[in-house]
Amino acid sequence: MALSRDQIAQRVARELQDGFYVNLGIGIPTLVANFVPGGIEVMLQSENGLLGMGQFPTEAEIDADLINAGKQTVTMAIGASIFDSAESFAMIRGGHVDLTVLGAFEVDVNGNIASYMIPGKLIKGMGGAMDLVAGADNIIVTMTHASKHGDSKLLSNCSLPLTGKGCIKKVLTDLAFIEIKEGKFHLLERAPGVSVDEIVKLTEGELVVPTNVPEMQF
Amino acid sequence: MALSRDQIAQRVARELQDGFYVNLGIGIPTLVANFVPGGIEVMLQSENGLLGMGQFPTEAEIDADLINAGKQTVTMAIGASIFDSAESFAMIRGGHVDLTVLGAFEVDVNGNIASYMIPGKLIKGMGGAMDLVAGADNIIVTMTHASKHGDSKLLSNCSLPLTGKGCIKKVLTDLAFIEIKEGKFHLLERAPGVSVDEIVKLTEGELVVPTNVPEMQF
Amino acid sequence: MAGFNKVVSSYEEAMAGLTDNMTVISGGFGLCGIPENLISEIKRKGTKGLTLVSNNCGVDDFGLGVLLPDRQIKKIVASYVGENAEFERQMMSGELDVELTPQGTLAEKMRAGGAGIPAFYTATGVGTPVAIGKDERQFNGRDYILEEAITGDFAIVKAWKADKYGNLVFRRTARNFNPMAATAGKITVVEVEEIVEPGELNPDEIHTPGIYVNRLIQGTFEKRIEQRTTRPTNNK
Amino acid sequence: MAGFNKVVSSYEEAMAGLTDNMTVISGGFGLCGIPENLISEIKRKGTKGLTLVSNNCGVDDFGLGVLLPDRQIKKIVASYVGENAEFERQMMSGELDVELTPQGTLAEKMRAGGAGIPAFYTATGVGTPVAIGKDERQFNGRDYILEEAITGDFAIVKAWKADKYGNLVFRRTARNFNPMAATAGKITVVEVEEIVEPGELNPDEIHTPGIYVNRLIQGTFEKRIEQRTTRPTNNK
Repeated sequence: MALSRDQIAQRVARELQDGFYVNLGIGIPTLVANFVPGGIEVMLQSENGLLGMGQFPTEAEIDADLINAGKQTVTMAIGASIFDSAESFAMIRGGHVDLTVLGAFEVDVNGNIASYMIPGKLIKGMGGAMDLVAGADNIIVTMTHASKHGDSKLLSNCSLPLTGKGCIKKVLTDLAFIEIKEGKFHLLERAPGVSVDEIVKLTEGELVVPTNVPEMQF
Repeated sequence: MALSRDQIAQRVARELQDGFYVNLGIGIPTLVANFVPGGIEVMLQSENGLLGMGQFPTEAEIDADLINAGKQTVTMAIGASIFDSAESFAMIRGGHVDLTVLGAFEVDVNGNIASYMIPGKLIKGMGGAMDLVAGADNIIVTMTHASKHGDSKLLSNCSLPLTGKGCIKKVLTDLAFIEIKEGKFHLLERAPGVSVDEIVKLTEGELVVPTNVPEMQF
Repeated sequence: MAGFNKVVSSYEEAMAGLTDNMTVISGGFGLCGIPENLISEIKRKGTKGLTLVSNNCGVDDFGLGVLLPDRQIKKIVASYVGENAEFERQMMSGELDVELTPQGTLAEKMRAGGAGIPAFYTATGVGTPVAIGKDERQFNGRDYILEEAITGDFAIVKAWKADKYGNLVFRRTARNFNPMAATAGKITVVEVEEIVEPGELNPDEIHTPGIYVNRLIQGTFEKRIEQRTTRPTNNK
Repeated sequence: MAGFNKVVSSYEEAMAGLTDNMTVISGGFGLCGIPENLISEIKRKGTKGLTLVSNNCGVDDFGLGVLLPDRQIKKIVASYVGENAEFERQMMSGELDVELTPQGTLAEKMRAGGAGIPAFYTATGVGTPVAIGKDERQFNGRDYILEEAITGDFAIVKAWKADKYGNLVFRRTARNFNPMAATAGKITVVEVEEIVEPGELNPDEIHTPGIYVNRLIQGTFEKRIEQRTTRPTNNK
């Protein structure tokens, strides 16, 4: 069965390591914070100028001056620091963030990502996404494997305007965990109960399937 | 008679305006702070990261963490701020300092300045001088008009390696106050008791002399 | 003798000299840390044809969005404009020129503008629509594009505290784009919650030195919250 | 589980992994805000062939100058090297390679290195020996040269206070190049006068976020003064 949003977040969270500074995008990536494995500590970076993002505030704690990149009210974790937007993106662009998790509309076999614009339909702007994908060495894209109509989002060539070129190496969909290298998708893991055939069928770009494709465990 | 170091500083100080942020170089320029005219306030920028430099400390006030660009112990004036070197030169390079006063070995009719290096003899480095001359719109160079051997320092072409190209518009020497424009020196004022002839004789670059050259008053 | 006292007594005085077709750089992220009253003053003045540089463009009835109904904005340079119906309408109809700029590039362009850096290279946007028409160049085997600095005729800034000399302190994530905006205006106008005497702020804790500030005014702020997310009180 | 605790217990551990021919970026201006004990540790280790990036090179017997007698420095990138006889001797004899770099350009090169900006344009140095071999280009009718970023295998930094997570606070003009150096090292090592618990520093007052810091050690400092200038006590 396809992974739930929580399961996607949970699987991504296993890629966290102790002492990681992590930037989580809006949507499913945000949920990753709920599944940090026991015994490790991570610190969340919010690109509007906060390192050490805490949980949501109680009603009493709400502070209009303290929001995250999704414009939600938040709190600061112990040891947090505040900085301006230039410093925040110096941090991101300079490769100091250990892991970035963000959503996408499409990725392709060359590591290209499209996530910010559907011409004629959705023009909200790229926000910090272009900086994040260009600056991070370690990125996990989370998205559904295909659209509701069954159109694959893992393509030979992205059809939408790109957010970044050649910068994505790992994709976690509701069906599979996939690595991108040497111009191909490589199937690493499959969702519980999802067959390799199903994944192959919904992957438009070239997919390398090893003999043994382990099933994710939850 | 040629101006004393204090008189040079005093004459420069008349160019100060109320509310000016000023960077004073090492040597004579530093003395300008002693002659700020009554009724106006200026704030001194020290390029190692201090805006609002105060006077020297008393023995009791000495703080090894508080020095100026000349590495002298200083104090902070009321309303001072501290910042890092990148911010300090952002301020300088970005043209936010209202007046810069610095010394030189030579200037020429094209506004070039040489002040940091005598090949084979003196190689101490440019420090912040190149940034200061490139960043400031309003610069006054202070120096002696000629060397001890009578060699002019106001030249057709600087002979030493340049600190900056085409950036100097005003020079105050011990003999004269000179403006540089349209590829020529223009004599604005002369030191008390110094004749125009004497200035002309010690100015190698083309010097425009108006009919009336007022004498500086002290 | 005014010395370094930057305090003005009215919003009219604060925005004096703003005329049609000028470029205005604004601090703020979403509705957090925006110069609310300076924006209102621009609306009141009715200045038209403005080019606005700001990470966002407010919402329909708050923030920079209030300048949309009277078509005061000709062009906006922003990274994210997604919360504003009138904005979308004007953009789609071509009434409003929008230059989408990645958030980090936008912050760096403002900083560069204030710092006398006319242009810098960044990997952000390589191979995307953002790269179109821009110089591309390799450093150490990687592609980068050249991005130019931004400066404004005015910069409008919201800080938390200031001393009369214009030394600024920001609070929490209301800092965001404000310090860079402050450096990049020919005339930088700052509104704050509290003005103190020079000497009351610790020089080590000043975020923006007063040299960047031309005018300073104390205001009262609505500080509207865009997404009020909370947890139950008893949850640890 | 170490989490974000960056504290190490010895200078040996602090500088572990530094090997011959590496590039080291150092904070400090003159002898103010220099990482005294980290420099001593480099001397003790006897690492050779180093490229040092620092505004100055100390004096004969203090600061980076102590690395000169044993010829540990192959090359130095600095803006001002005027207070050091052995330095001058090695430079004149060609034993030491010196790349003189304008102070503001040096600060910006370090910042760029940490910020993922491979190069930037500046007017500083146009028409001077600094411009030789560099790309030149006009923006708005003015000439600029292209300067490239600097990064180091190690960065050595002196701060005033830190929490265990490596969040740093600097004091007075001992801040200088330290914050930029901290961002530009593959491994950034910081020595401080006091280490406090996480949460004790106000997040708004942190100058360098801990993300840039790899190792942290508490030391004792001589803080030598280069020019002890004073005024009489009774002078106002």
